[in-house]
Amino acid sequence: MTTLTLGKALNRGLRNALAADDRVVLMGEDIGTLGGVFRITDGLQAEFGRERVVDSPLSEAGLIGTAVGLAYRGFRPVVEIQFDGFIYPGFDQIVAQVAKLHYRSRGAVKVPITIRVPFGGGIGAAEHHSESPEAYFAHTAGLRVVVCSNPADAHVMIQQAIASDDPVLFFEPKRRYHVKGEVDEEASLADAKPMGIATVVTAGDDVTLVTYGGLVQTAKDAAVAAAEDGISIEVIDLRSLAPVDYPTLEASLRRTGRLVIAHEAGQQGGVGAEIAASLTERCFDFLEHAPVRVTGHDIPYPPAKLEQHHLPDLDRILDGVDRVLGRANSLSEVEA
Amino acid sequence: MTTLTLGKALNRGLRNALAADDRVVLMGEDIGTLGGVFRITDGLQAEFGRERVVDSPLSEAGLIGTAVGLAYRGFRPVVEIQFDGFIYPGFDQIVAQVAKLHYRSRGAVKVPITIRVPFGGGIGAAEHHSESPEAYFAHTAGLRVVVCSNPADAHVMIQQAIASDDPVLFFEPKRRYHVKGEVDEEASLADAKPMGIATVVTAGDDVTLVTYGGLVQTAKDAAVAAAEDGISIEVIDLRSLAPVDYPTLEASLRRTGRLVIAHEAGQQGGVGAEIAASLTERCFDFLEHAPVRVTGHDIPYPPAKLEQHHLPDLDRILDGVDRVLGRANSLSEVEA
Amino acid sequence: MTLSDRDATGLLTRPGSFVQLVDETGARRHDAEFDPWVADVDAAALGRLYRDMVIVRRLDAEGVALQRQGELGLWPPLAGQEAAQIGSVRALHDDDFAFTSYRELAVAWARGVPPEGLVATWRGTASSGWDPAAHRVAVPQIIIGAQALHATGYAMGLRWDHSDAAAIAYFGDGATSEGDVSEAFVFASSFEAPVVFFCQNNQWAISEPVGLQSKQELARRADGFAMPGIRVDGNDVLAVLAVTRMALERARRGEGPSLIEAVTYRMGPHTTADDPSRYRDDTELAAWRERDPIARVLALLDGLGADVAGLERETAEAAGRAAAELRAACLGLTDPPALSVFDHVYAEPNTHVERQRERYARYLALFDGTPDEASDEHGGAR
Amino acid sequence: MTLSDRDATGLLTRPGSFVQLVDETGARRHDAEFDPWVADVDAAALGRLYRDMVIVRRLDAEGVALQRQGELGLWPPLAGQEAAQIGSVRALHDDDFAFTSYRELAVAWARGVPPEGLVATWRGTASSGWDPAAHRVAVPQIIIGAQALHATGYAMGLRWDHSDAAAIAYFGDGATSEGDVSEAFVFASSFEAPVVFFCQNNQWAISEPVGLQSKQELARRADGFAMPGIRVDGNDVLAVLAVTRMALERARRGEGPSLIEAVTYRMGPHTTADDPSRYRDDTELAAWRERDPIARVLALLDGLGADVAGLERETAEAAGRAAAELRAACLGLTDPPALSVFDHVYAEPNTHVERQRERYARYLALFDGTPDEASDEHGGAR
Ligand SMILES: Cc1ncc(C[n+]2csc(CCOP(=O)(O)OP(=O)(O)O)c2C)c(N)n1
Ligand SMILES: Cc1ncc(C[n+]2csc(CCOP(=O)(O)OP(=O)(O)O)c2C)c(N)n1
Ligand SMILES: [Mg+2]
Ligand SMILES: [Mg+2]
Repeated sequence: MTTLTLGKALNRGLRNALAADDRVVLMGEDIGTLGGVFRITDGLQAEFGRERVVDSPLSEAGLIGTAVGLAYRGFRPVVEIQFDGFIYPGFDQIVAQVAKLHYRSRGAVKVPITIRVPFGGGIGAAEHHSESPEAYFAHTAGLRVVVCSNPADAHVMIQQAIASDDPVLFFEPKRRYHVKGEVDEEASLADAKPMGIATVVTAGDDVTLVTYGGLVQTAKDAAVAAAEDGISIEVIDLRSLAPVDYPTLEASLRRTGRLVIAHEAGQQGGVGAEIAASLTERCFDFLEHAPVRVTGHDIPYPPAKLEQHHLPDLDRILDGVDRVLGRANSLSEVEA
Repeated sequence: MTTLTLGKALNRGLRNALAADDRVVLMGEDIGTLGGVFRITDGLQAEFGRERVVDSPLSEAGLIGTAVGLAYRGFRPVVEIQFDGFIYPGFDQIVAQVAKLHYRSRGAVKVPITIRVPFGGGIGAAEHHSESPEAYFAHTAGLRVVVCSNPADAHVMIQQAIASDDPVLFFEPKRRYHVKGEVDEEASLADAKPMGIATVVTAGDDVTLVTYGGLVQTAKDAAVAAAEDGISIEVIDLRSLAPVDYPTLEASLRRTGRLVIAHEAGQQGGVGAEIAASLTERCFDFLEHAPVRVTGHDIPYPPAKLEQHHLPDLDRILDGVDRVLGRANSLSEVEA
Repeated sequence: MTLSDRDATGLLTRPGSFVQLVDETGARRHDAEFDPWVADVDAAALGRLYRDMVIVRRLDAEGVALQRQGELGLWPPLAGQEAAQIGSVRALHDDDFAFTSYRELAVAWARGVPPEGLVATWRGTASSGWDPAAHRVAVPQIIIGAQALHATGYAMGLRWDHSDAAAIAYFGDGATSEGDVSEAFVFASSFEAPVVFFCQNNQWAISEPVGLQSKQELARRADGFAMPGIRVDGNDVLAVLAVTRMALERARRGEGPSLIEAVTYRMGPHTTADDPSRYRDDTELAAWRERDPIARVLALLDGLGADVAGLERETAEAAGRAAAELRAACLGLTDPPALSVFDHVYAEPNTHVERQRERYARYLALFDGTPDEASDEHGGAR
Repeated sequence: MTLSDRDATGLLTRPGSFVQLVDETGARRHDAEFDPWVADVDAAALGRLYRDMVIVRRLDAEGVALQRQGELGLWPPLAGQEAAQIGSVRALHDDDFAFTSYRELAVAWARGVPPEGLVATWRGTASSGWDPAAHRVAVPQIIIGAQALHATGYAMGLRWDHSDAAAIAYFGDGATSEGDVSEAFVFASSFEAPVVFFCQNNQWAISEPVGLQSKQELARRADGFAMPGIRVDGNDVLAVLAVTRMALERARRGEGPSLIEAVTYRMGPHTTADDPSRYRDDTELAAWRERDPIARVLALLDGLGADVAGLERETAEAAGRAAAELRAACLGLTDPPALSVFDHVYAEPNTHVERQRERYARYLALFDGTPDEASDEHGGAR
């Protein structure tokens, strides 16, 4: 076991992937000499050379479109999008090409492209630097969407994503890059938990609290705080948003009967909507209360000084827990 | 009252908008001399000239980005996207610019841009010509998303969309372009029902069936078929997907206790997920069954000869109705 | 009637300075720079180019007919662009890779795609007609310009693999306005990728004349991206062969990308769904008929003393056979099994798609007790 | 240490053929074509350009300091680019409209944006610092290249309005790789839009040298889009003024767009979050220090016999005052009220946002009985 930051765990995972398969190439803006604006690719160009770790011209459609061509040629491109808000110029190439090519070619062309996206807020950044665009991709058939939340997962999941023959949108909670955790660098990938499986990070009986990425730690903290109030929360880290690991969620919800879903993205059509709807379908008879969503508002990401009024935090999550439990909460009068 | 096709009703609505306000300009590929590939803008360039009905170079980001600049200058651009599947190259300009500019400028810059999108399948088209991308936009704060389903609505709603100071994604069910209906061309816009309000198109008591666009007629047909079986379906045409008119939906669902939502787009993260989740939140105690979604599969749009196995049709909607009523249905064994 | 007067610049529709080796009358024009590139093309080789063009024109006509008869959903005719497509595709080596739009019937055909592959997508029985690796032709692209980036990426890979193959990207005049094409120029130039950008300037993007996309010759776009740009008479198969060979060789030598603008004309409608009489004059079409790419090769061969009558006869027969095969292959394409809609969404097992497949199978079983046909992982056209 | 040797082409980093009216030593170089465009610029006017540059350099330094002191979240320094920005913005007429990126502090300042407007977004108190209509400067753009299309659209509108104003789009060398910029060239050219594309080639896009984006002078991109392209010494304020005036006049005359490449250098980091020592040599910086845009104007004025010492003194004072005002304005910017997050999402009433606002107000009320502060429709920096 080594203690690594999430960012460093990704760096080591990428390094392993580059070393394990010479068809893996990293591409992105400023990922070479600079090592990426978050230094996730630090040192990799020096080690693997300019044709394995490629500084690309400033164009996201170009990055993703050329990755498609490289996939035709049998490469496994790993594309870094510098910040969440800069993925949209590449949206067409992702949705119309990356997601569809395996289907369109009737399985003849594999598209093992990994698109890494540092995402989410909480870092006081300027506009377009704190977006949570994951729902767009979870709604896009043909893509897999995964999100890491801690160093150990980051290290394994990035390697799994690159090894996958499917295109993967790989979201990294940028505000957690510097948080440390234990990573077993020796562990074999073959034995690792598949990236499509969710993790119960805190066991509990009263409420199932589902989240991913940067909010996983907040949810764990909420569980600790609630425990002091005698409320037992089961926190589940989704890890995969497409497909969602419903068996794990169902097993929990059937016990608790109460579901809270938290994410930074807006509520309208967010990932929480799908999970609420699907789990309502699957567990209707077990539900004691309608699933509650605790999300960012449906607003453009606000200026930095207001972001704490946009992002779900521990208190807002606990308010959601109170709602699902029918305890006094912010909407008590409204929903009574 | 005049009898017009949906396409012609749009044409007349656009004509009124051009005549009423000389800041309205139409822009798109092939919309001038040709009148658009669906002839929705037929004759308008001849009548209003090349600077009001503008054939643009072949670039969707260009179309939408220049529309943003025109909005800065006080114009009200109406952009035609030739087919649903071609909107993605313009996605960045829509999501990062059109949707956010009013917010970013703290209300200083209005963005009264209407983006017309012929959408959906059922016309046996080649790939990229039958997409239902509406959920992407409904998840994007700052946009309004509306969908017309019949000539009378098309005629009024396109004018309302253009008159709105907010950016509007205006979806047109292309397979219904040729269907005729009565249109009151003389009616004043001021008295018209706002585009944000849903319409109960068939009253009923047993099941609330919610849909929009091309499937509204199918839903009405399903209601007729179900009536023969003694089942009374209330069909609601959503019309607006963002914001959704929840009061109308709630009023219905509180009576029926059973909700079916149908759309062509895939299920995962589709508009139906949001509506199921929101109505479960709002009407939990009234629900007799989990909301049922009848949607396209989560697959890239299939080749034309298979589209009938992708699109919800009357039988699949009735199967959903059977599910929500707990009658024998395709999943009886599974969900028993 | 003067349609599109403002936008159709004379510069672009009236062919002027471009590489031409065989003129409209079939006369051979000598060119010190480009003649060497086709020094090997004797009368027999010319006859083969002629044959290629006649066959693809016949196949194209058959495609139109099949569409008119309701056997195909749509067809995008290539008529008029035979020399541009045949001249360029015949310049490729076997291991070069072509990325095309929807109109490059001749490219797919010349790369050996069987008849059913040429019609499957237009019949709507499959999303693609062939295995790209088998024919070194990508899945045709409908999203305008997107394939230029794919070709560039492929070529970057060729370079990193130290391969001496090249890639070629086909796109139209309209496509030059899409950001993807400019970005492809940037990447190709930056990475010195062995890719040839082959732009068929057929004067129209549906109803929009090329002058709306550019007030400048398209080949001149290249210089600003540090590439050579060449304008060629796209109706002169020999000239197209020469410039494409030259550009491909440049790519193979590691000198990077180039842009070819083949000046040609779309004789027919944009697709069978289009009505060009709404936006262009018959006179324009008539002028371009004088520049037919096939007639001039025959005239040249005649001048060379070849057995033109024999060639015409033999070629017409071959074309007739090819057309008959296309028709038979088309009519033989049956609807794929219902559950094949779920095939290949992912390369790896996917719980979500599997659940939907299973549920839809149950739904189908409501009607006849079993899913209509078994799912076929290789479903679709066979 | 040889960083980025492969990509940073000498062509682009070693300034060569470009318009220059004042050389590095402050000597006036006569130019028959461009001198007339600055014939009115006498010593007094030169003094004002000098003053502008000194003030914006000082404001920029204050921005960096405020960031280092934790008062601003981020700051993108303009140091080194004063001549490019001042020379171009001073060429504008009052009713011309500028669309900038994030680095054009000098443009906003010269258009009269008050100090709090210059820092509000970097302090994080507001999404924008000013009303675009009031200053004819759009909301600064972070999405690289997007504003080029906005400027083009605005200019199309100017043309349709028969206005004689023009638009100017500022973007960097890196931005030329984004599709939006090429598409802006296409639209501007096609619609003969009165827009000037002003590219500050400051040699770097964060850590990427311009040679990675282009193997060609960026000004040459223009020709392929049927525009004139001009390369100018971006550290020569007089030359920048001249070429920008010329391009704007061309636009006003209805002759369409043009592209200016101002060859300059980003002396500081990309932003205060950047560490340029990771990717570039000090020697490069040192070489560019020799080409400082401010020093040479002073030398020129000296040669003209102006009271340089007096000017320096007066200017330093003015700059000091401006910096103090900036600091005071910055510190005066308080956090906007919580519920203002919901302001201006839509221009018209919106049931969904109103519901969320109301619910969030109730939530806040849990803590102190009332929402922390009343919502302010004009919330944010004041
Ligand atoms: C991104 C995108 N936008 C619009 C279309 C609709 N469309 C199909 S073909 C075409 C014209 C293409 O013109 P050109 O590039 O000249 O090729 P040609 O058809 O002449 O071969 C258009 C606008 C599309 N397929 N993709
Ligand atoms: C679409 C997009 N992609 C990436 C970024 C991240 N980014 C911010 S500035 C920058 C470099 C821009 O370089 P250049 O255009 O030369 O302008 P400069 O910063 O030198 O003024 C990058 C890559 C962005 N803001 N937008
Ligand atoms: Mg064309
Ligand atoms: Mg730069």
